[in-house]
Amino acid sequence: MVKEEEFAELRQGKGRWKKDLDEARSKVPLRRNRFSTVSDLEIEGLYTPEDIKHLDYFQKIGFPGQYPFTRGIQPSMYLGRLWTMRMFSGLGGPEETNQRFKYLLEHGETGLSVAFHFPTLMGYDSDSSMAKGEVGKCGVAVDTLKDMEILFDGIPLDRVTTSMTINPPASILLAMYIVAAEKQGVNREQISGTIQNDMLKEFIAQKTLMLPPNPSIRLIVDTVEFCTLEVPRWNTISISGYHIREAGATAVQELAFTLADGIAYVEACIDRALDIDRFAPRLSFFFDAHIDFFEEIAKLRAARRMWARIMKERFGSKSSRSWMLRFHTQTAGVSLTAQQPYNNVVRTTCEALAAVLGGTQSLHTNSLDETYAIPTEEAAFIALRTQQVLAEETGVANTIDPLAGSYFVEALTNRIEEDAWEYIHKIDELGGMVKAIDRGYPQAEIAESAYIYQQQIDSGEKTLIGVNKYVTDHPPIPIWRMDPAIEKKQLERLKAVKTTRNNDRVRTHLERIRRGAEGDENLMPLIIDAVREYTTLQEICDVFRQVFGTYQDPGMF
Amino acid sequence: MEEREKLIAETKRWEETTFSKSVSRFPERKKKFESTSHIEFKRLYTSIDEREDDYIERLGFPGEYPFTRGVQPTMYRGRFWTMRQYSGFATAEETNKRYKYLLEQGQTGLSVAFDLPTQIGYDSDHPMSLGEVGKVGVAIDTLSDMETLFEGIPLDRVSTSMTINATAVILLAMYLAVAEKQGVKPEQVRGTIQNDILKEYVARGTHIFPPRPSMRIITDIFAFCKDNVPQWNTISISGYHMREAGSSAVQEVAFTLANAIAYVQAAIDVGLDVDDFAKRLSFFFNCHNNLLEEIAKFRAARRLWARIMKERFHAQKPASCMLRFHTQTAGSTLTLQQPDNNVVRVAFQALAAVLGGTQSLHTNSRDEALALPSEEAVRIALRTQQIIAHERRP
Amino acid sequence: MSPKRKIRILIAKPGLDGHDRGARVIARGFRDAGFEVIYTGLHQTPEQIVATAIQEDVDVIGLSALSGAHDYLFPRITELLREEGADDITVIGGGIIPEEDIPELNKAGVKAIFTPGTRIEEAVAWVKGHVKLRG
Amino acid sequence: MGLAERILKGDVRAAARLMRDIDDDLPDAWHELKKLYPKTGRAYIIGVTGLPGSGKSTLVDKIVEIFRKEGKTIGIVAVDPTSPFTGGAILGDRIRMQRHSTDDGVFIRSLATRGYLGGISRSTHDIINVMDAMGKDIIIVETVGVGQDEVEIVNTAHTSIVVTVPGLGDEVQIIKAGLLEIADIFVINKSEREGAEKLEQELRVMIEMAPPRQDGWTPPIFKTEAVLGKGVFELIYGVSRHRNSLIESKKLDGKNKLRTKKHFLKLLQTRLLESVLGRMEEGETLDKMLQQLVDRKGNPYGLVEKIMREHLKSHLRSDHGGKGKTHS
Repeated sequence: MVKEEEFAELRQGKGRWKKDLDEARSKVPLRRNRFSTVSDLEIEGLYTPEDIKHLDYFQKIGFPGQYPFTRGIQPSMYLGRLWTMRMFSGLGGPEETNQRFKYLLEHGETGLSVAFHFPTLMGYDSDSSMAKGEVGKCGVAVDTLKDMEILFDGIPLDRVTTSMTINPPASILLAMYIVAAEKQGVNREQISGTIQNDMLKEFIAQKTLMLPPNPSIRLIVDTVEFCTLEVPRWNTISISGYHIREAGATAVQELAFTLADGIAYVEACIDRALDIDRFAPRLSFFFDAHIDFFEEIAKLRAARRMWARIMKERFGSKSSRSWMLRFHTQTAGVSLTAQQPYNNVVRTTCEALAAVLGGTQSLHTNSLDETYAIPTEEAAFIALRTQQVLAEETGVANTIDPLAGSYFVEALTNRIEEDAWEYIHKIDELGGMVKAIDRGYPQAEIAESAYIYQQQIDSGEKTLIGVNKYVTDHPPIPIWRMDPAIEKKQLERLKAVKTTRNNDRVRTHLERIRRGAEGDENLMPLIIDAVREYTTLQEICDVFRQVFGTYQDPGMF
Repeated sequence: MEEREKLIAETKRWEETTFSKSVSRFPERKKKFESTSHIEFKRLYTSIDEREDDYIERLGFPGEYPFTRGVQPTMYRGRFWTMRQYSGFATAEETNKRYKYLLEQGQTGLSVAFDLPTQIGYDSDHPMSLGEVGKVGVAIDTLSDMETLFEGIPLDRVSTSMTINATAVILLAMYLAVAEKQGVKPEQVRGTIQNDILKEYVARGTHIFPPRPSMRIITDIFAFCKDNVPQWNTISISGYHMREAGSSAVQEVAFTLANAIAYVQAAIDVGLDVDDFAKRLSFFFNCHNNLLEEIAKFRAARRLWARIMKERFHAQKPASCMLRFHTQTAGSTLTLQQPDNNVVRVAFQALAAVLGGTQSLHTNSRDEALALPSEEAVRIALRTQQIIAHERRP
Repeated sequence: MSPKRKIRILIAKPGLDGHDRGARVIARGFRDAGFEVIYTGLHQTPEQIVATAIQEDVDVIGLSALSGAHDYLFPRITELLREEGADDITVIGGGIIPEEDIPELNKAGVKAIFTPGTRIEEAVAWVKGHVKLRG
Repeated sequence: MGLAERILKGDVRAAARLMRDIDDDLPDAWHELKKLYPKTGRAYIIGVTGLPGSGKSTLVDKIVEIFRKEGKTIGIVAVDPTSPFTGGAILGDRIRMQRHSTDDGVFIRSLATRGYLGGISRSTHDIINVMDAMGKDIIIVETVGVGQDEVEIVNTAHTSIVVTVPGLGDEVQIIKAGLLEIADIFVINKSEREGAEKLEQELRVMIEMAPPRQDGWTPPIFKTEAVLGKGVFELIYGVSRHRNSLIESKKLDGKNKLRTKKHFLKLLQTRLLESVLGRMEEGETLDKMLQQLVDRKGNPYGLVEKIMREHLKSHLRSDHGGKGKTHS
């Protein structure tokens, strides 16, 4: 803490330093005329106590586990429990993925994270004409409850937490998970995990699309309402900035658009007359950890502070559990290069450190081969070890929020927060996120940032080692390949399920879902009943598509 | 200060309410959290852990006493640290080839590893050298080897660091002779000899002579270089090896600075003016796994040295008070098992060195625990530095 | 070749993968290089892409795929072009495509593959250098 | 076989190619167009214009869906702007219509304005003619959609639809400023949005306040939700009411004559100017003349008269005018 009268001395000192600096740069010029973060935020050469002079410790920083949670959401943070090491994985059929899950758990992973293949993500079965060439490629194929049972075979669902990256058909996969647990003798109050279930960022960035915005939100609110009553430990939405960032957004845009999405969901739930302090504690978040180290730390700290304020001040929520922004982090896929793949280990390492110094609750570290294909076992192993070295060897988890008070980190946290509020106000002016998306506002902002970044890379203004600087050949690395037999097996299993199940009952359930969708009852119980009879994912999604219509990305530039 | 008292009270309140409520349900992972130097980490630091009224005195500004925030006013905005990969193996020809490879890959300085016979003062044909020639570094017997080693590398354009101690004076002489043959004057050459014999007695063991004559040679070098080779770092006072030998971070800094005090005293004792030679003293530290501790170590070392030079030796020039240092990531942290994990460790350590304000850096290769590094492994190690420099955008 | 000819390029995303950052950046890049870019949006079937290419009389089709399904989708598109007698249209591709898949794709008639890290200029220069304008 | 013959035989590639030649202004294209002209004049042409973001493409997509159910074949011309800085363009209107791309009864063509003003491209009318000759029953032209000066559509289409949406702020002012005279039909799309009622009222007032049209037609207002297809049936009914009114009031012939006249004069104007300029630029005389005008050593009025005299004389002497263009 610096006393007010001391700032005069500080300013004098800084003036002296600036003279030294000018003298030095007249001999050796600075590397650049302008220094900016990877998101193009301009940064100063030196930060001093003056840059955080107006920072009110109690209002803006506070204590871990207390409003505004800048220093972390738990009072003990990593002194109590380390973050969950949760490696996103899914490949081929449910058998192969089940094997990979077991491999990772054996090597110390602490939570599961399912990657589904594109047909599942989009609400198509493996035998759909839309699924041609895609089965098992980018994740695991799950068509029916049968696949879900195999996926978690031998993994006790009362003992692990599972995160599922699934959006348009999130409620169906959750239903399958609930029934798969039921068959293991685990009831729905015991299971815990997360469905991504965040359609707004799909419209904005990732474009896994099925239904128009309004029915999409209705399905989301259905799951929120249902879980609040019946699956109390389930995280109902993972409000995701990751894909927004990967699509080219800056750190500020990632933060602002994600929180604006969060606001839209909270409003939708309140419109359904749900009690904020019952559903809000189960909203979770998902951020990217990009290569610009301090910017990322500042972003994550600002995120917590902003969400706490939004929940408390904007929505008047009373429970401190509603104010906490809990989040998963994934290191930045886009920062990785196909060239010289081992460089990716270094990138991921720096990014993982930023996530942890930013106070993440769980973390996925990307594998070095991710720009080629689904990771090999060996590559996933190094990625997991990266987290373990970070947790157990570097000592950064041994005190809480160690960078608090750093002039630079605090100043940057403030700056990112201010810029993000500006975006949120703009979105409020446009009438909220759904309307802003309809106008293509966030899409256009992101497209612009992505294009500028590409130009900066192309011109060499920003560096990518091995791509636009220090370009050399590199030895090839092994790449995961899908065995073509997997697709065949998947199709055969689906066929077998369709012939052995009770098709009359399936039809009845689908009809029931149709009526439910046309009305306004909560669809979750109907979906659970349907998947229990081995109704397929697509059969349910087709009903939705018929009732609600489909959505086409407007492709704005 | 009112706010300070409030903060103390609030911290106490937090510990007694929010924290203790939580910890009773979820106990802390360990009873005690401490760094590798057994410094206990508190669970939470706030501004009450800073000393009052001490910014100017303890931190100051980059390029100014006590240099806690860095020795140059521009730091990495002006120039990145020198990326200097320690290498040398087999013959002078092969090492020369490796140097050219590294320079092509964007390395900015050279660093020579000599074989043990060269380090202990035996030629390759001596019976003591049997089985050792070219093993842990390059063999240099005569000027002819040195000429081959730097063949095609203009010595007015690169800076060269030589890890050489007992025989440093001879290798420096050879280097100057090669430069001369290239038409480069002694005042143009830049580089470092390790020349730190005290730590050889303590930790590394490549000493030849007893301490007293060793110190005499060292002060001879100080005196010669200040007049003739003004850009040469006459010594690289090294904590690296002590740390590798098992010391703590605190011990590393303390013993290194104690050795440095001995050199300065010795030079003063032979009649040199502290401000004439001190600016060419350089340091060499280790960078271990404990990220925050390492960063703190580098910053503390700069502050300590500045104070020693100013207050103990009454140096007048700011340049005499600057602790400039090379860093190498910690070889002893690397594991033979699962060698790819070493890429991760080295990345953390390199980041700590950079956040600690190093002037040059060697990053270990992932296979260093196994043998001399392969070209591919060396390249990844160098890329680690380049990614931190260019992509993280410090 | 008439000086008035403008190169028309179709940028298309076949399959279910919705990651359109690359496709959109490259579309803008080609526009800024003076091309007319037809953008079809996401989730296109090979049939849609080929029909579009024909109706729009493009010189080039640029495909983007990040899902790993390129090994099926790209060759299917070149096959359909041949069936329609439109294989004079140059097909190029980009995305997450392992080096070792490239020879197979070339054999199927995909003239060039641009893997991650390609500069916009490079792709533009390739098209300018390799696409012979008709007429 | 030439392109025209192939087109008349139903060759889609040939049609696409001719459209390209027209757009690129190749001399041979005229030759083909001459052959196709007798086969045109059958299609009914609908123009769709309106404010940016009003959902024009989605609306077109739904209109096509209904027409296709009725068994009609469709041509679509979708125009997007060319960047004045780079000369490039991104043509993205197709995105919302892609489900029709594999339908043999639908042909979609994206065009860039290439510097042409008025909301369409220089080639639009000729490309409509190709689609007409291909036998398309209905041709829909979607204009650039910047909301102003898109007047050319009136001279191109039989029925012009102006699309607007609530919530853009001063949409009524924008329409008054540039689109009022164009509209045969108004559409309030995204009518589920707040402000739709108010916008409808304002439009109604505006229509009533406007001077009565010569053809006696009062533009109706339709409310749609294009994404869900709501209101599109009614809209199409509105189009056919407009068409019937044109027929009943014998105005359709007049409209066709007007369209033909505008097209013809445009062609004539373009060719004459090109021909004159072509001659002049051979000797860099244009630059010299301009310098004379700037220096006030000549005046533009006299100069034009002089050029016209000389041009007509030489044109009468030579077989063909212009440079390298087939004008016969």
